[in-house]
Amino acid sequence: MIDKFVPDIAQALAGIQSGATIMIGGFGSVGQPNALIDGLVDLGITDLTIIANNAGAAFGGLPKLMEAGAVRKVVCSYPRSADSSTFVDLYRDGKIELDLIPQGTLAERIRAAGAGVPAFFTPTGAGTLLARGKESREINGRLCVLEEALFADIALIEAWEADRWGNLTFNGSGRNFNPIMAAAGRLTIVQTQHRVELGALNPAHVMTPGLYVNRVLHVPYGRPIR
Amino acid sequence: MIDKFVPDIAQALAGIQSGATIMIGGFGSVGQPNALIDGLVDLGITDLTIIANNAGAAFGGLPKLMEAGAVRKVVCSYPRSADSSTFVDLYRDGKIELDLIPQGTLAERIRAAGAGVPAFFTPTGAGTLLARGKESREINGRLCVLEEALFADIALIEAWEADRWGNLTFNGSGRNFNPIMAAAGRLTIVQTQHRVELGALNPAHVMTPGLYVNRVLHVPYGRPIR
Amino acid sequence: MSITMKKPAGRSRDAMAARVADDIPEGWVVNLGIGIPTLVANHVPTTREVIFHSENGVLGVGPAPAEGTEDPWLINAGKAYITLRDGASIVHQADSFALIRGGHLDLCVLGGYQVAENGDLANWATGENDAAPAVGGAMDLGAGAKRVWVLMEHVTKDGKPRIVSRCSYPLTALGSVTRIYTNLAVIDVEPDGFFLRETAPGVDFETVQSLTDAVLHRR
Amino acid sequence: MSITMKKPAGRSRDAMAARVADDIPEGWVVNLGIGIPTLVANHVPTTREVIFHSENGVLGVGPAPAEGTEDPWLINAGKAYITLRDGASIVHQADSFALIRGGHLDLCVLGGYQVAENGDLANWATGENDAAPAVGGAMDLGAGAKRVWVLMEHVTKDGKPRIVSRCSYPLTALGSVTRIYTNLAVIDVEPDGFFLRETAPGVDFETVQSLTDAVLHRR
Repeated sequence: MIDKFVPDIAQALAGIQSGATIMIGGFGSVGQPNALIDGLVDLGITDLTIIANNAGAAFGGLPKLMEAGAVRKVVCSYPRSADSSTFVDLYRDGKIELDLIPQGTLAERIRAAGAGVPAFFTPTGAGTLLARGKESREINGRLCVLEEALFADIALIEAWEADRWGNLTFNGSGRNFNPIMAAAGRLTIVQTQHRVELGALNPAHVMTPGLYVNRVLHVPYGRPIR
Repeated sequence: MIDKFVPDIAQALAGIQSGATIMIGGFGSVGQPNALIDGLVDLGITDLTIIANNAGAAFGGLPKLMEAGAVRKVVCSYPRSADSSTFVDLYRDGKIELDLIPQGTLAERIRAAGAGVPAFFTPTGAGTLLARGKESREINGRLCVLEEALFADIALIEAWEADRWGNLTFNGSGRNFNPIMAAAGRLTIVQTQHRVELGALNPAHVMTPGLYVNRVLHVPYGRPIR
Repeated sequence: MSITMKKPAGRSRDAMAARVADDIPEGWVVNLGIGIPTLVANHVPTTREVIFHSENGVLGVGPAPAEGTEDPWLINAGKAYITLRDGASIVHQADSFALIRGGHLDLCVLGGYQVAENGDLANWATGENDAAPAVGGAMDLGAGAKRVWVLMEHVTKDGKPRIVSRCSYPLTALGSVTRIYTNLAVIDVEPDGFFLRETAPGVDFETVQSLTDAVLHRR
Repeated sequence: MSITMKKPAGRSRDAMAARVADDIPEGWVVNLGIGIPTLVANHVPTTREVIFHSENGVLGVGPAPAEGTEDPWLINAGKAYITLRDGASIVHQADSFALIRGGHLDLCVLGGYQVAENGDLANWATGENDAAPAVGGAMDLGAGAKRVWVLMEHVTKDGKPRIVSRCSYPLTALGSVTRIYTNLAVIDVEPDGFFLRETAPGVDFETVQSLTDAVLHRR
């Protein structure tokens, strides 16, 4: 019997090592796997590369992870936050690296990793500072830049419902980066608000098929933390 | 008030001209917009390029369209059919062109057109006859071929439910090529089994957002034709 | 050109947003950038069906929820609570940006630091290294939407023109802006340069031209 | 090598499919090509949870429906009616192939015309121009799945070896086959060439080697 549920946070995060590249789902406070991030802080590992849209935000455990010196580099589109200066302070002091990527290119590069597209052209960012050092060419009269698939060793995901095959749904705007990161992670770990029986999810409404998921932890988390 | 419903097949297909490139949704007999295809046959236009997975199949109006000499070229992955020789006969007689594309590359090229990706690399087909004349390069040690976005002037789609904004759902395996073709067509025309009130579809379960749809015709079609 | 004269007020921020809203017809799919552009939604009557898109995957954003009725799982790209209209739909981030990048947005309204005669937009970085840079979805919107309108104050806080012959700040997107709404004027950006559509009430052409660092054509 | 001897029967098609099924562990996500591979599903007991994928976007394909209970909107890539297991999901064609091309299939079992020592597969065209060519998803599966197993008769109808040093037919995918199941044998394809895993009951090594157009190594 396939059963991807794990009983505790230790087994959910088992094997994650220093130096790992870790994707973290969520947009703003919604859809962010806070229990998994807190667990990551407790692991005491270092030298991490974090791929997340809102690496600079105040909510959740990410600032704690950065303050602990665990993060070597952040890959994101928007590292600033109105109510947190953790990232900005570390960045100004040269204590953390930043790979800044236009948000749509970030999403498409993550999607490409999951979809077996090693590289693609896009007009987004072409001719700007963020295309420096990247191959460019004109396609159909438009300047485009070549962008590579963005993989992660680990993807940390928050779901609304999960079954034992790892089929997932997301709630409201909590979908955001979660489905594409689930497919781009070599090891995909999910915290889910609700655990449902196999067969309870309508096949047409599954948002992430279970084959993208390795481990599921049931965390009735409640409301997103702001 | 946005209302994309049209009252009849004439208004659904208005403006389609000879020489058009037309995508037709469906995989096998399921999800194929048969009423729209029949309407296309009646238009009497010619010189069409048809992009469809199963251009060779016996069911629906496609063989009729080809027999009428309306189709100049077929773009597909599988033009053969156990129970129809229309395409094969025309092809052998040099009366129809074929652009054969691996099915996943076909799907990804259609998706790319809708998603603003002008071209992407893929290992699929690299080093084979179907990559002849295409740019190739090694990426991460793997031979890849550059594939371009595949657009259409018109996309003909079959949906299960539609509201007046053009939001769509699909039934069972009728989803297939329909959502990606809806996004790749410059003019997207839908026939839907069911017409529902705006607000009746759960926002989380909409499979094609209405912005990809231009016209919707209510055709309570019944079962797929085989 | 003189930039030392007293800055005329022209339209307020809300009036600027309302002016943009007037030009958005029913049926358009529209993304509003953070800052002043966000205000535009307040000025489109709900009887006019405009489909507002938020980068985090929401189509059909409705008015802000009344206090106490917020759904904590429904936010927009500015992290504010939202409601959904009838007809709304939710997609994931790659599908959300596919919609932007694939040219399916009828319009995005962005804030700006500078807009150039050739339609270049600079709105994400000032080129000063005093803070971590952030770009969000600006480059995708700038390159992908069918129409890019910029909504901004006509000049900077210290009176420097934002409408220029060539951008001096780092670019967001090349040649994509087609219209500019400021507190002083509405200006089209065309292949032949800037064309004044209208001035704000009480503002004359000469004032707008004097605060613009490029030639303003009149029809 | 002699190819004139009488072709030994070895395993039947059903027995070949059953032999493959024995090697598929619980939990794998598996795509079965058309032809003999389709039969493999019949030999995996439903108590062993194997997730069968069909290119048209179905994950978790169940047994064929009883006559009269078919859902006309549920078919597989071979256009046969199917059922869905508990845990099934349905995606669109690009997502379905993203799953294949992104390396998320544990296994695909394909039919073959030829498999070469270097893992090259030819299974879509014979190079003869007597009919319109068709490729379907074979190139995507061949290039994308974590494991590509080929299930085919050991020799052609007229007795020619299908397991060869180099493919003479047009290629489907380069260097991707790792195992071959035939009516006569199970053979691993490794960097150093073909390695015999086992022969079918009543078939000896010499027979298999004599019907194979490349060296068969033994462990």
